[in-house]
Amino acid sequence: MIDDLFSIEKYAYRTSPIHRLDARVKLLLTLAVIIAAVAVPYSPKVIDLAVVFFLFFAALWAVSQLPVQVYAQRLVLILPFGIFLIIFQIFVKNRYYDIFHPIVSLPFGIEIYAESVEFASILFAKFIVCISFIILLSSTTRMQDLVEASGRLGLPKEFTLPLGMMIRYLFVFAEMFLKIRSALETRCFDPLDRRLPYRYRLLQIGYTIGMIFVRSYEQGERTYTSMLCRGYGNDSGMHLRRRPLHLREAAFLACSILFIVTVTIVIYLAP
Amino acid sequence: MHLIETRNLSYVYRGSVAALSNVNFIAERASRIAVIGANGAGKSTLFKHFNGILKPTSGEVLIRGEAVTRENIREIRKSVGLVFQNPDDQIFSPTVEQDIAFGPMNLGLDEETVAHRVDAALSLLGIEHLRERVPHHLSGGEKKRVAIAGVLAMEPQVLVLDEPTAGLDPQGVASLVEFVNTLPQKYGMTVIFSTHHVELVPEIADSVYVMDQGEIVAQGSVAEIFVKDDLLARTRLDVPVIPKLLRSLRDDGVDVEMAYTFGDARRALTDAYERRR
Amino acid sequence: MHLIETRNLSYVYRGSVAALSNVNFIAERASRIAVIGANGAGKSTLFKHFNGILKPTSGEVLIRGEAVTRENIREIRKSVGLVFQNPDDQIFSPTVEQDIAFGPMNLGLDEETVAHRVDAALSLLGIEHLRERVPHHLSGGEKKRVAIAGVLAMEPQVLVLDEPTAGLDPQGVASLVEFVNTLPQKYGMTVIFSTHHVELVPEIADSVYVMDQGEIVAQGSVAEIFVKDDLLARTRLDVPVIPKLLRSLRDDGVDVEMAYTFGDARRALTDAYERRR
Amino acid sequence: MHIPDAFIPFPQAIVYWVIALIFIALALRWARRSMGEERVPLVAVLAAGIFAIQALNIPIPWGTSGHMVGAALAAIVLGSPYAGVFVLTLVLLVQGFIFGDGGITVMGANIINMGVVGGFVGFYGYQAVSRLIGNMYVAAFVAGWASLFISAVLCAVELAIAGTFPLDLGLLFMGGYHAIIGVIEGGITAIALYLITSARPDILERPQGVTG
Repeated sequence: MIDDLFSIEKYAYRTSPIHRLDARVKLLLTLAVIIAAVAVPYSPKVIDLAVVFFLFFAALWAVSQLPVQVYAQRLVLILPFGIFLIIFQIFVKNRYYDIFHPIVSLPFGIEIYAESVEFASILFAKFIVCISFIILLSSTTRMQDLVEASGRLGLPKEFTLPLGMMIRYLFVFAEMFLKIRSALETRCFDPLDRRLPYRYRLLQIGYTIGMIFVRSYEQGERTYTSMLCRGYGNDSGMHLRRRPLHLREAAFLACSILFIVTVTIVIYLAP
Repeated sequence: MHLIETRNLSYVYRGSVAALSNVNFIAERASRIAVIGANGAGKSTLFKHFNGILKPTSGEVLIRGEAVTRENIREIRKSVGLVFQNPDDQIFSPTVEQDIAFGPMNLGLDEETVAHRVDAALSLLGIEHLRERVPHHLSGGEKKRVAIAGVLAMEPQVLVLDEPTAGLDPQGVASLVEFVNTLPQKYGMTVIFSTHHVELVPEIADSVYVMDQGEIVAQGSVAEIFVKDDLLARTRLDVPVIPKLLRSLRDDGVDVEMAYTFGDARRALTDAYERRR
Repeated sequence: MHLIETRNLSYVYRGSVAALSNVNFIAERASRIAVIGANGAGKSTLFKHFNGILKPTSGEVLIRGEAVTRENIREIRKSVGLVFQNPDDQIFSPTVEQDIAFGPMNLGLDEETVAHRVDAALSLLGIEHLRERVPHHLSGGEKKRVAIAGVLAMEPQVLVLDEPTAGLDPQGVASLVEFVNTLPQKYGMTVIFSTHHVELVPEIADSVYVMDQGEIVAQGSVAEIFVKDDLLARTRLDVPVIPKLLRSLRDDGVDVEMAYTFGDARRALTDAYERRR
Repeated sequence: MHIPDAFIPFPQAIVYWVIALIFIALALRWARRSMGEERVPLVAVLAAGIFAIQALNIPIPWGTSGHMVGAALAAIVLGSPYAGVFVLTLVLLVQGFIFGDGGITVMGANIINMGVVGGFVGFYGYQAVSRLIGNMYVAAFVAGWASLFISAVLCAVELAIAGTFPLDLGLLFMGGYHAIIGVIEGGITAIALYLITSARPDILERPQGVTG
């Protein structure tokens, strides 16, 4: 995941109209889509809604000028657990339907039901919309801007300060992690190398993890001390320069949210 | 009344290791003081007493004549700014601007003043262009400047730098030295720094404290300290090359004046050569 | 056939930053090579190609004439030992002994051989007394030795040290230099190290590569490199004080021979003054 | 085990968020005034460290690789279940918003499963077993194992309540898988604890009367 950290950051540093958009707008837009997609009850209508949202996403992605492969690569990394849950659906009955019609019968009495396939598709549609918008958000918004945006949107300083620190040290420790990994490789250690006894490998990994823990703990101690030197106290927080939304940004946000809400209601109420 | 004074300061670490014993240290206004000593000599521990991060096990620390108390600790941390050796210990915010604003924010200043302080610190260090940057994209030298800016934004009277040149390359060292030297002249600030990079001391300090195993073993001007070869060797320090070379030449019978900086040595040696004509 | 050779080695970092371009580097048996350059010049990146931690974006890396492949990578990592700048990145075990045994264990050696290797490495570095200690509690200089012992226990032919003197105090530097100098003489090992502590180079290297912005901008013996003031300045490095002083004196009309180490300079200057009598 | 968005209906997800927020508030209170010392910076930095720890590949006997969760380890070393809650909340926020690992609406449930269960089961499991048998490493092993296993069981239950995965199969697959993976989490928790104890014995909050 740490290697992805740097590639995600690389794309977030590009520029495009979407990249330049205030992080608050992107954050609220993403939350609106996800909440809409999740909140609509499970029914085949979800698929229509998901198609509309996905087209919206695709349009935004196009404006962001990021390669499609970037989206595809990130999607592949995120999918597995969700896909596992989704594929399973087709073999089991769920409580959202009353009658199930088997369409395929497999050995051992395993059956695939038409309704379950439909339900799996609904889950899949919602799932894809949600993660697509998250991928869009994090590929076009720098992490520090996300933290600032959440602060400007009213997330209390009790949360923005530690969140900002976590983001900062994520990169410090990512560099450390890469060095440690190189140091292990230099001395011919590979956790997945089957020539070495399993217990030995586990032991070395445990030590390495213990060491990373100690080093992060000690980093925390030193950082805390340095913060005290600069007057840290219970009322400390993150400094946020006041930054009003441009009229165009506000208008874009308002239109988008209106669009999301309208589409959701219209599709949900449609017969 | 001295700006900083320690009287018989002793500090015992984790209940057993004597980190400082009987340290008497004085810093005056607008002075430049080097504290030299090998690793583990107690330099950082001493510095952490200057703004109340550590409390003496025995003895006293007086800042402008006052002992450090719960009431004045914020005031003291404002006036004695401590810059850590590793900027990663000190830069904890996701952007440079936020980091520099942290100290002024804690002083309870209003938003406009904070913004003004940040601008002033950025421009003082010549790093306006780094404002929006994230710390992990900066070079070592740039990080060092951000760390110093974060402390200077609190407008301290004393800047205490722990091994400021550690990890910098020669150019980074040179530009840092130049910057630090402007502080006492232009702003009347006192600068205290530790180093085991002894070559630097003549360029950057007026007076020197030598520490060894938690004690101050010598104190004086650069000229006074750098004649004491045996003392420096005993405390596991190098004598800077320039005075060492000149002293050996004098020992060899060459009639040359002592010098401590590069320029002085060049002049002294040329003069000596001329005189022989 | 060279021990290490890179041919037009280029490396692009995270898909966009050119970290190395067209590097041609050669290391022979039992040689002592310094790679100098400012922070970010590409020294560490180059070193990580010597044992296959990084793979060239273009160009070749040949170790004893062979390119690095999946099949020979263990053999190459065994023969080219890399010591990291920060020992904490390299030492994870609960005791010094276990840490030094880590490399040999990973080579699949039997217990007796591992024990023998550990003893040998401990004694080579003079740290037998640290055997049972917890690495985390050691001083910087001790940790450095443990890190080197951990690599030497794999019995490499080449020892590659990234900024070996970083964070050490003068005494630590001196004793490390002394130790490293024994390796080529006694064991025929090749030592390659990076540093921006240029003063050290004459003491510890026969040949020097100068790197700047991912390129090798000069290469030659110590004497050849250290006359190129402008080059060193351009690559943001210092000229060591001794040659710099002697050259200024020669410019001032003092008839003195060039020298690079302290002893030579002392002799050259005394001679020059004698001649004037 | 990171539940993605859409697998828990919105109203239920809100309930989990409310429960999680209560624990987050308690964790924040702990971090701000436990033992007279402010721990917010320490725990925030440690969260980044746990993220790095989670990045390390750990071999699983039958071939693939897994990774640590680390909530139990944090809770054991820092001596409070809230350390686990605090650390995992920060980690899950970053994973959810930056990496898309774990959903946003369901983040409350994920915080409960990994942070709250990891912290509480890890910490109290460790305390209980330590007192019972007096060996902190065995206790850490059991606590690490149990924290992961119970997290997985809870995850299965939540999905069953959501109607997106049947309970019996969920318990069988997720419970079963994590019962085995938990052995590795427990083992590494114990080994890491051993190393931490040797490097920094002073940072460890030891239960009374327990020896290594």
